[in-house]
This record gives sequence, C-alpha cells and structure tokens, in this order.
Amino acid sequence: MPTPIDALSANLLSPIVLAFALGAIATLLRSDLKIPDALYDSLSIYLLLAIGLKGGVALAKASPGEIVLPALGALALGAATPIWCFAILRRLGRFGPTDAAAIAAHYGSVSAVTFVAVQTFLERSGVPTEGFMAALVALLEVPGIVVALMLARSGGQGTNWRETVRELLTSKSIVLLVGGMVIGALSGPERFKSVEPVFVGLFQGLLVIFLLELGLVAARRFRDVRAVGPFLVAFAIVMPVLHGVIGALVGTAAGLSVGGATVLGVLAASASYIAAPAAVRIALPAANPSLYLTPVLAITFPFNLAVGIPLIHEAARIIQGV
Amino acid sequence: MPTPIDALSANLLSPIVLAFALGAIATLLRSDLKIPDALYDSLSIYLLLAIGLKGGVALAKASPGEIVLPALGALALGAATPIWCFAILRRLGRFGPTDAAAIAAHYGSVSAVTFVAVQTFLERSGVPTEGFMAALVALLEVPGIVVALMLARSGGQGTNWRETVRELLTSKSIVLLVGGMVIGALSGPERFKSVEPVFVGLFQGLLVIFLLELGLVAARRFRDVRAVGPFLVAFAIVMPVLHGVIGALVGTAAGLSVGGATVLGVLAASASYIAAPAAVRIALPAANPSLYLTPVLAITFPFNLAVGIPLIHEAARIIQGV
Amino acid sequence: MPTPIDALSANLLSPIVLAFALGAIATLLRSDLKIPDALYDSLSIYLLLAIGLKGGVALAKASPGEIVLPALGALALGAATPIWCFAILRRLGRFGPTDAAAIAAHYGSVSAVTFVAVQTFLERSGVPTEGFMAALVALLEVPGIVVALMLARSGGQGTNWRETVRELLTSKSIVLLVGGMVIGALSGPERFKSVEPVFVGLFQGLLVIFLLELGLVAARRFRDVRAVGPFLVAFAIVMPVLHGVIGALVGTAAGLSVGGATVLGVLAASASYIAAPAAVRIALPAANPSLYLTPVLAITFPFNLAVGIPLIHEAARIIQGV
Amino acid sequence: METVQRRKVTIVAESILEDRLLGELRALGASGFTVMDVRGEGSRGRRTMDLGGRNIRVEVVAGVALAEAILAHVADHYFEHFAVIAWVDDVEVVRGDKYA
Amino acid sequence: METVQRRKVTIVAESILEDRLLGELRALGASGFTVMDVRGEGSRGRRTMDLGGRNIRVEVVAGVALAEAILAHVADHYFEHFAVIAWVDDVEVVRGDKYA
Amino acid sequence: METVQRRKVTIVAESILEDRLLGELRALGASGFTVMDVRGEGSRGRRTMDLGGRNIRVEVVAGVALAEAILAHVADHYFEHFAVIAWVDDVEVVRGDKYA
Ligand SMILES: Nc1ncnc2c1ncn2[C@@H]1O[C@H](COP(=O)(O)O)[C@@H](O)[C@H]1O
Ligand SMILES: Nc1ncnc2c1ncn2[C@@H]1O[C@H](COP(=O)(O)O)[C@@H](O)[C@H]1O
Ligand SMILES: Nc1ncnc2c1ncn2[C@@H]1O[C@H](COP(=O)(O)O)[C@@H](O)[C@H]1O
Ligand code: NA
Ligand code: NA
Ligand code: NA
Repeated sequence: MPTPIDALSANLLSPIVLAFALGAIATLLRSDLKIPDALYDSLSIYLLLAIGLKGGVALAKASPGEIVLPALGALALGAATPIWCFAILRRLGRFGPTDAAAIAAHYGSVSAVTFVAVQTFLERSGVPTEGFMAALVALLEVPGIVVALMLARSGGQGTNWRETVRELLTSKSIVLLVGGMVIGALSGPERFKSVEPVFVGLFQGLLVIFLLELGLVAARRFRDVRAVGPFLVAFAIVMPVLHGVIGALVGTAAGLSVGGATVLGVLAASASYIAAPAAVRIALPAANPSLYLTPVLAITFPFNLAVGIPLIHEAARIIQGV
Repeated sequence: MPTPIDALSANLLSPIVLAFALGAIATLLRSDLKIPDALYDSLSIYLLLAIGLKGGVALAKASPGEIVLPALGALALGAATPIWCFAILRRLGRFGPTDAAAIAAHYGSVSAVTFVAVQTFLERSGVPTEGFMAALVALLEVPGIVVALMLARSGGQGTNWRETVRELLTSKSIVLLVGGMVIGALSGPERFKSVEPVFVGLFQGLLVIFLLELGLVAARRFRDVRAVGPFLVAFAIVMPVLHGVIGALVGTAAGLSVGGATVLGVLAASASYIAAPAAVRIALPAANPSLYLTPVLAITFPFNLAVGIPLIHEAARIIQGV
Repeated sequence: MPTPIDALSANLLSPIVLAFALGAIATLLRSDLKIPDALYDSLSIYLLLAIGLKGGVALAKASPGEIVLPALGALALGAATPIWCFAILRRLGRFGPTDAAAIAAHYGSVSAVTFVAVQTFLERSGVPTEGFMAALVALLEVPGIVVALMLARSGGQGTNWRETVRELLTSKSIVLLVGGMVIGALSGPERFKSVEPVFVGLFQGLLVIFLLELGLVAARRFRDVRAVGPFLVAFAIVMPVLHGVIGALVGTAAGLSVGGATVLGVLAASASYIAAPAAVRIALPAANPSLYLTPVLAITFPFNLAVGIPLIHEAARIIQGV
Repeated sequence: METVQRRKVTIVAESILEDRLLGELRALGASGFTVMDVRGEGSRGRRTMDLGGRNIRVEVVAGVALAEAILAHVADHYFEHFAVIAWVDDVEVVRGDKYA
Repeated sequence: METVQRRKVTIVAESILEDRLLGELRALGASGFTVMDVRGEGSRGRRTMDLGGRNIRVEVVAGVALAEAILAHVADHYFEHFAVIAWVDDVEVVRGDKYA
Repeated sequence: METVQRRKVTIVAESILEDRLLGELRALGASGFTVMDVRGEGSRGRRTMDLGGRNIRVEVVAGVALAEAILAHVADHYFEHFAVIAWVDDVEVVRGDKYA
C-alpha cells in the first residue's frame, strides 16, 4: 500500500496531469499551439458519451438496491453544497447575491473530467470502485445549479423555471451521460464489446489531448487570479477539501467502498466548468463571469487534479479505516 | 439459429441503432447537443475509406471469377430500380417528372452506412459474407443516379452529361471507396496490419458517434413527414422491402451466400443520402429537396436500420432455404 | 535481407505512400474530396505529440552518454546544411539572397512526417533504431531555420532576433515534440501503457489519413513545378540525396546503428513544410513562397517518401558494410 | 439590375446566446438571417467564456422598421450584461419584397 | 490615405454551389473573392440540405460594372431554384486598380 | 434608437499574420475587433501558404481617425509583400463612445 506522499507524486507524474501542465506552460510561453474548437467539442462529446456507456454497462450488472442510498447521498450533496457555499460567499466573502449564487452553482455541480481523473487514479492504484458511479455524475450535475439559481432569485422577480430546468436537463452533458448510460445498459456487456476499442481503449489517450487544451485555457486565467482576490482563492482550495471530506463521509455512510467514497468525495469537491457556466451566464447575466470561471478553471480544477484526488482518497481511507 | 423476432429485437438493442435513437430523442427534446460539422465530415471520410480498405484487402484474396456475376447483378439493380421507381412515382404518386426523377435517383443509389449496418448485423449473427461486397457499394452508387437523371431529361434540353458523370465518378465517396479498395488490394493483408487498429478496431465505435449525428439530423425532418404526404411515406417503406427481396433474389441467382445475398438486398433497399442529394441538387435544381431528403433520411434510413435489415436477412434465408 | 529493388517496391506499396498517391490523384481528377481544416490540424497535433511521447519513453531508457554524439552531429547538420544550400542557390541557381535564404531554411530544417515514414519503413524491414531519435527531430528543426535567416540578413538591417527565436522555440511543433518527450520521460513506460492504444496503436492508421491530405495539397502545386524552373527541380532531388548520404555518414561517425544512421540521413534529407514556411513568411516576407513551397511539398516530400528513404537506407548499409 | 435599398443589422454576440437571439429575431419578424462563428475582443474582454464561449456574428437584411426594432431589442436586452455589439448599414438588394 | 469608391457584392448560397459559383465569378472577371462558411435561415427554410448542406458567404470587391454583372448573374441563375441571396454596398479601398 | 456614424475597417489577410496584426490593432488603440476564418483567392493567388495557410477576416468598428490610421498602417506594412486587402465603410452604432 503506497504512502500518501507516494500516491501524490505518482499522481503528479500521470500523463493527464503532465498534459495539463504542458498546456499551461505553452500558454505562459505564448506558444502558438491551439487546439481546434472542433477537436475540443468532439473530445468532450466523446468523453461524456464514453463515461455514460461504461457506466451503463456496469449499471446493468448492479442490483437496484445497491444504488439507492448512494444516489440519495449524491442528491443531498447536490442540494446542500450550494446552500452553504452561498452563505459563506455572502457572509464571509461579502459578495452580492447574484455573484454568490453564480459561484455557488459551480461548486454545487460537478466536473466530469475530474470524475474521470479520480477513476483513473484509483484504477492505477488498484482500488476498485462501484460500477454505477457514473450515474452519480449525472445525478449531481443539475441539482446544485438549480438550488443556487433559486437562491439568487430568492428576493427577486419570477424567472422562467420550467425553461431553465428543461435546458439543464436536455443539455449536452446530461443527454450524453444519461443517453450513454441507457445505451450501455440496454446493449449490455456482450454487444458493448464491439465498441470497446473506441470507448474504453482510447479513453486515457484522448483524455491527454483534452487536458492539454484545458491547461491551455486555464492558464489564460492565471493572471486574473490576483484580480479575484484572496478570499476566492482560499475558497477555491478550501471548499474542495471540505466537500471532498464530506462527500467521502456521505459515501461511507451510504455503504460505498473506499473507492466509491473517494469518487463521491471528489465529485463533491469538483466544480462544474461546462454545464454551470452556460446556465449561469443565461440565468444570471449580471454575475461577473471572471468571479466564477477563474476560481473554477485556474484553481479548483488543477488543485483537484494534482492534489485533491490523492488527498480525498487518503481521507476516505482514514474514514473507512483501511 | 435465432428466430426472426429474436433477430429483430437483438438488432434494436445494438449500440448503433440505440445511438441513432438517442440522437433523434435529443432533437425532439430540443437539446443543445450538436456534432461539429468537422467531426461529421471527418467521420464520413473515415467510414468510406475504412469500407474501401477492408474491401480491398478482401478483394485481393477473391478470385476474379467469383465477383463477375454479383457485379453484373449489382449493375442491373442500379440501372433498373430507378426506372420502376420513376414510373411508380409518376403514375401512382402523380409527381412531376423532375421530382419523380429526383426521388428515383436516391432510391436507385445506395447508403454506405446502411451497408455497414448490415455487415455489423451479420457479423454479430455469425453469418459470413463474401469479402468483396464493398466493391458492390461502389458499383451501385453511381448508375442509379445517372439513370434517374437521364429519365428527368428524357423530354428536356441537353444537359452537360460529361461533367455530371465526371463529378459523380470523382465525388468524395467514390474516390474514398475505390481509392481505399485499391490501397487495400495493393498493400495486402500483411501491410494492412499496421493500420488495422484504426480502420478495423475503431470502426464500430466511431459508427456509434456517426449514427448519433444521423439521428439528430433525421429527427429534424420528422415534422416534415406529414408534409410529404402518405404516398411518399408508404413508398419509403414499401420500396426498400421490395428492393430488398429483389436484391436478395438477384444475389442468390448470382451465386452469393445467404450473407452476401442479404447484403445485396439491403444495398438495393437502401437510399442514398450523400452522393444522390448532392448530384440531384445541382442537376435538378427545380426538384423540391424536401420530397427526397425527408423520405430518405426520416423514414427509409431508420426503417432499414431497425427493421429492414433483419427482415431482408430473413427473406434471403427463405430464398436460399437455410 | 531484401535487395534494394525489393525494398523500394515494398515501400511503394505501403499504405502511407499509397494514401499520398490517392490524395494526389484526387486533386488531379478535380475530386471534391476535402479534409476539414480542423481534422488536418488535429492530426498534426496528434502526430507531433505521439512522436514526442514515444521518444520520451525511449529516452528514459537511454543512457545520457549514448545521445551526446548523435545530438552534436544533428546540430552540426542543422547548422551546416543551410549554409551550403544558400551558397549553391546563390552561385549556381542565381537566386537573390532573400529567396536563397528562404529555400535554404526549408532544407536546413526537417519534416516530422518524413521522420515517421522512415521509422515505419525500418520497423517493417525489421531494422532496429536507437530509441532517442525523436529527440534529434526537435534538435534539427530550429537551427537550420535560424542559420538561414541570419544568412539573409547578413548584409541588411537588424531584425528582431529575440522574438524570431522565441517564436521558433515556442512554436506548436517544438512545444508538442519536446513537451511530449518530457511527459513520456517523466511518466515512464509503466504509466505510458494506458495511453498507448492512442499514441502507438492508432499511429499508422491516422498517418494514412494525414498523408491523404498531404497528397491532396502537394498535387495542387504540381502545375507550379514547371514555373519554378529546372534548377530548383534538380535541387529538390539532388540535395536530399546528398544530405541523406552526409547524414548517414555523420550518424555512423557518431556511433549510430545502421537504423539510426538511416534515420539521421533521412532527417537531413527532409525539408520542413510546417515550421520553416511559417517562420520564413514572417521573417522574409519578400521571398516568393512558390519558390520554397513547391519544391518542398511537390518534389522533395514525395521523393523522400517513395524513393529517398529506401535509397538512404541502402547508403547507410553500404557505409556500415552490413 | 433594378435594386432597392434595405438595411442590414449585424450583431456580434457571445455564442451562448445563439438560440435565444435567433428565436427573438424570428419573433420580431425577420424573414431570414445568416450566422457565422467568430472570435473577438472588446471592452468586456475575457468576460465571455473561454470554453465553448466563442462569439457568433448574425446578419439580418431587413426593412427600415424591422432593422430599427432589432437594434432596439438588442440594445435593451443585451448591451448591459452581455458581450454584444451591433451595427447597421445600408445595402441594395434585388427582390426587396423578400425582406420584412 | 487616399481611397477610391468600389462596390462590394455579398452572396449567401447553399454550400454545394461553391465550386460552380466561384468558377463563374472568375469567368465574369473578378480579381478575387473571400469565402466563409456560414449557416442560416430564409424563406426557403430547410429546403437546403441538412447533411453537408451548409451555406457559404462570398464577398467580392469590384468596380460598378462587374458588381452589376455579378448581381445580375446570380439573380438570373440562382434565385429561382436555389437558397441564394445577394446584396451590394459601397466600400472604400486603397488601391482601386486592383479590383476589376 | 439613436445611432451615431462610425467607420468599419475590414481586413482580409493570410492567417499567419493574425497575432501580429491583432497586436498592432490594439497598439493603434482599437477598442475591439471581430475575427473569422475565411478562404479566398486574389491577385497573389497561391502565394499564400497551402498548409495552415488560410485567411482571416478582421472587422474593426472605429472612429474616423482610428479607421484612417488602421488603413494606413495595413497599406504601409502589408500590401507590398503579403496577400492582404482592406476596405472601409460607414456603419451606424448605438453607443458611439464605445469605439475609439
Ligand atoms: N470595435 C469593435 N469592432 C469590431 N468588433 C468589436 C468591437 N468591439 C467589440 N467587438 C466584438 O464584440 C464582442 C463583444 O464586445 P464587448 O461587448 O466590447 O466585450 C467582442 O468579442 C468582439 O467580437
Ligand atoms: N433576411 C435575411 N438576412 C440575412 N440573411 C438571409 C436573409 N434571408 C435569407 N438569408 C440567407 O440566405 C440563405 C437562403 O435564403 P432563402 O433563399 O430565403 O432560403 C439563408 O439560409 C440565409 O443564410
Ligand atoms: N476583389 C476581391 N474581393 C474580395 N476579396 C478579395 C478580393 N481580392 C482579394 N481578396 C481577398 O484577399 C486575399 C488576398 O488577396 P491578394 O492579395 O489579391 O492575393 C484573397 O485570398 C482574398 O481572400
Ligand atoms: Na461540487
Ligand atoms: Na437503392
Ligand atoms: Na533537412
């Protein structure tokens, strides 16, 4: 069993962490390296669909009973995290209700790529996870955003909730994740084999290219980090750790293995940079995008990728005493 | 040996059929899911080249004698189907000569993706096919279009035939199919091995993404189905069945196995949605594109994918008494 | 051991050479086949990163001592080849200093795809090469361009060298090659395994698609070949042969195996069509792009691909007496 | 060729607004529009999103009244909070009745 | 900077017409053109093709006579059956002799 | 809607010039610009590069003086050796103070 330090340094040398670093360095060196928009879009479609498909195949093998408690735990996390984020941002951070809600929406939702990174980490460490974790990604994505938007509007005029929720539930990431899961579950392991070379075999390699682009983009926001102020910087590191531990506790209470509890912790710790920004930009146009994009992309995402994942795994091991 | 009902339901649960359904559902739910144009174009280049390459490698192993009769059968089908389609559309459907010819061109040509779908179906069912069937796709693509265009012009002024035929013969799909076949045949099975992971290994998985896009696009035409009228709806289902049975008969007469006869039947049943629309739009600009695109994409393609393929295979089995 | 003629014809039938030919033929037939820009850009990112990663993994296994002499040899070639190219183009070709330097920059730098082609050729022929050759590609890319640009300015006003060199060293190809090497070396063979299906498994197949596009593009310049005159045509064939033999000699002197010497020879023989054109267009705007793009793309690249590689390998074998 | 004068409104907006904006153009009565993917910089700089957050550029050829209505709509609904700009100019078209 | 007045013709057309249209522009004497990929909606709505059936937008800077000829050509050959629109406006350029 | 007159400069250039050109626009004082990827043909024909060598089309809405300065800059620095063209026309915008 590797020590926490071993696990951390092993994680830092994984191809995906290094690819993110390469992208960030390329931006800092003002390289002309650019990932075509169409490639970025294609890779994100691929990754979401692959997560869904693999989850669906695994789900088909799971008994419905196993998944009820973890699902409820995930929903509770999705509903609760934006509430305390909002309160902290309002009281301690002194942000207006709109900006506070906007930031809370991001930290209440999840990042599918962070999910993939923790899966990769655990696989490499030989720690098994429950097969149905991908379903929790889909469950955790939307509620946090909806709750945060409701908080923003708590004192304001009516908003078109039906339309906002419809847009969230039919957004690209939900359609691909849930659609992929249904396809995976219906076609089953046998029929899935023919598409495995693409959706399993290529996964890690294509993730490397995706993280290269995320590094390029995140580094463009590095110079804004100062502008968002020390409170948000601290928030962007402290909250993931806090959410990670809470998530690991909730996962353990819901009966998940140490691997599953780690994944749920990391999901809670992660902040959305696809679904939440799109929803928040439309629903809360007055919020300042720099206040949510910079912490999420330039701090929380790389922090989780490099440090948060091994840390939360360590927390889960301590919690479960293994 | 599975019963026809088993085969049908097994087919409905294949990843590619489900992916098409997911795409269609996403459109109906007004999801913002979009496949980048560049990805769609890249996948269609890949699929055509892969079909060609694999066909070429197989062709290298075939004896020239084997292929003569099936090739003549394919050519005969390509020349004959548009003629009777035209007549039916004129007489029974009461379409003008231009629209009738436009529709006939599509049903006289073939769909490479439907070809791939039937190959996948037969592989999964353990039914062998002649290796050279890809050559028949190339042979069947062009003649149906040319014959239909000639019918449209039967009473009209001269058209630039040389140029039209040159454009068809140098169109993307022919260049990739035939070019791929030549490369496959020249490089042979040994040298082909190094590129197999891409052109064989990834084939089914990438097809899933391609069919997701086809589902997205086809569903946009669902609401036009009413507009094209009941005659065309019936035509778009009856003709594939008819052509499928005739194709299976011709294939059997040409000495093809039950697998080969199924493929030839499905090819005859399929309607073109790449080469034919492009050629018809330019050569018959007065034809109404809705009248050919809607039946082909929104009816015939999904019908063949889900029902036509197992049905025609059943017909081929009955014909050959196996 | 195959005879040179066998090796040549075997090479001509490799999928990548045939794909280049298919692209060229498609252009000559005025086919509407087009590779989307985004696909071309994505493939070139992939190829450069894959070369880097594989090189880095191999580098991790090499002892630093082994690589010193070959690296010095490569640097010497990069510095020397543009000088004599420039002199020949000025004296014998009677080109102005700007055009001469522009052409010399291309022949002093290297083509990563030609590197890949020779690696493929040697693998297929069962000839081993030193694992660190990819590092030499990165080393050879920049010096030739810088030296040539310095020659152009020898009599002229000051140029912004700092900026020019910074742009070259942070250009896409260097960032991906060197970045990939660092990632490969740091993550090591064990962690590399998870990304191997993409960066090794798909390499040859994706190269086929890339070469299809290169064929399409190169053939668009075929008609300009006459315009550039017989001197440049001869130059575009003679210099690669000359550089190839010199490179093989230098490689042998630096202690490389016959495979390594072949690779170094082919690198010296190759002419850049990515880094050099971009740098030259900006730094020497008065140079006529036809004079460097046409020989490089329409003559030297296909010549090396089809004939140069087996020829230079033969030379390396004669030099090393094997 | 006889031509008539029409107005052309050009809107550059965050791409996330595409569906909403095009729906509003239809509702305002535009007979058509042309959309392209662009990128840009402006006074709100990187306030637009990095990921999936590119710009679109929409052109609408329209009569004077509709052009005015579109411009007013965009100014009222988008200028404050979104990275959106718009301009109008005159164009000559062949079949003027085609454009509301 | 001394500028001269020229005309600019903009054509939005089904992308399948690209090769043909550009060939005709060359034949009519255009010294150059700029093409971009766009998408759009118009009165002929979804009559354009879905698959591979996007629009292009072609700009040609030209003298008065050539602009007129291009507009007439497009109107005569494309307006009836194809999803094509075109407009003209005035632009100022630096080297007027560059544009036929 | 009250509008004010501004100038719009459009530059079509080899895409390799993008970073340099945009930096110069910022230095000249442009408050913003919109860029799109295009392709084209002109008098210098295939002199532009084939690979990675496409064109960009940059639009800058600006005041009279800045527009003049941009046009002069482009003419002086690019017209001789690069495949670059530029034109200017008038546009009406809502918030004129936004544009230098
Ligand atoms: N002066 C300008 N000229 C042309 N396009 C502009 C200008 N200012 C802004 N834009 C475009 O409008 C978008 C939003 O601008 P802004 O609202 O100023 O941030 C930018 O991303 C540019 O694409
Ligand atoms: N009023 C308009 N303003 C701008 N572009 C238009 C307009 N009407 C049509 N278009 C463009 O022209 C194409 C063909 O239009 P139509 O022939 O009306 O179907 C559409 O797809 C749009 O890209
Ligand atoms: N008359 C024109 N109208 C529109 N665009 C043009 C014209 N001439 C040139 N261009 C564009 O400007 C680029 C450079 O043109 P040139 O410098 O003439 O080779 C071309 O690739 C076209 O995109
Ligand atoms: Na979270
Ligand atoms: Na058919
Ligand atoms: Na060289």
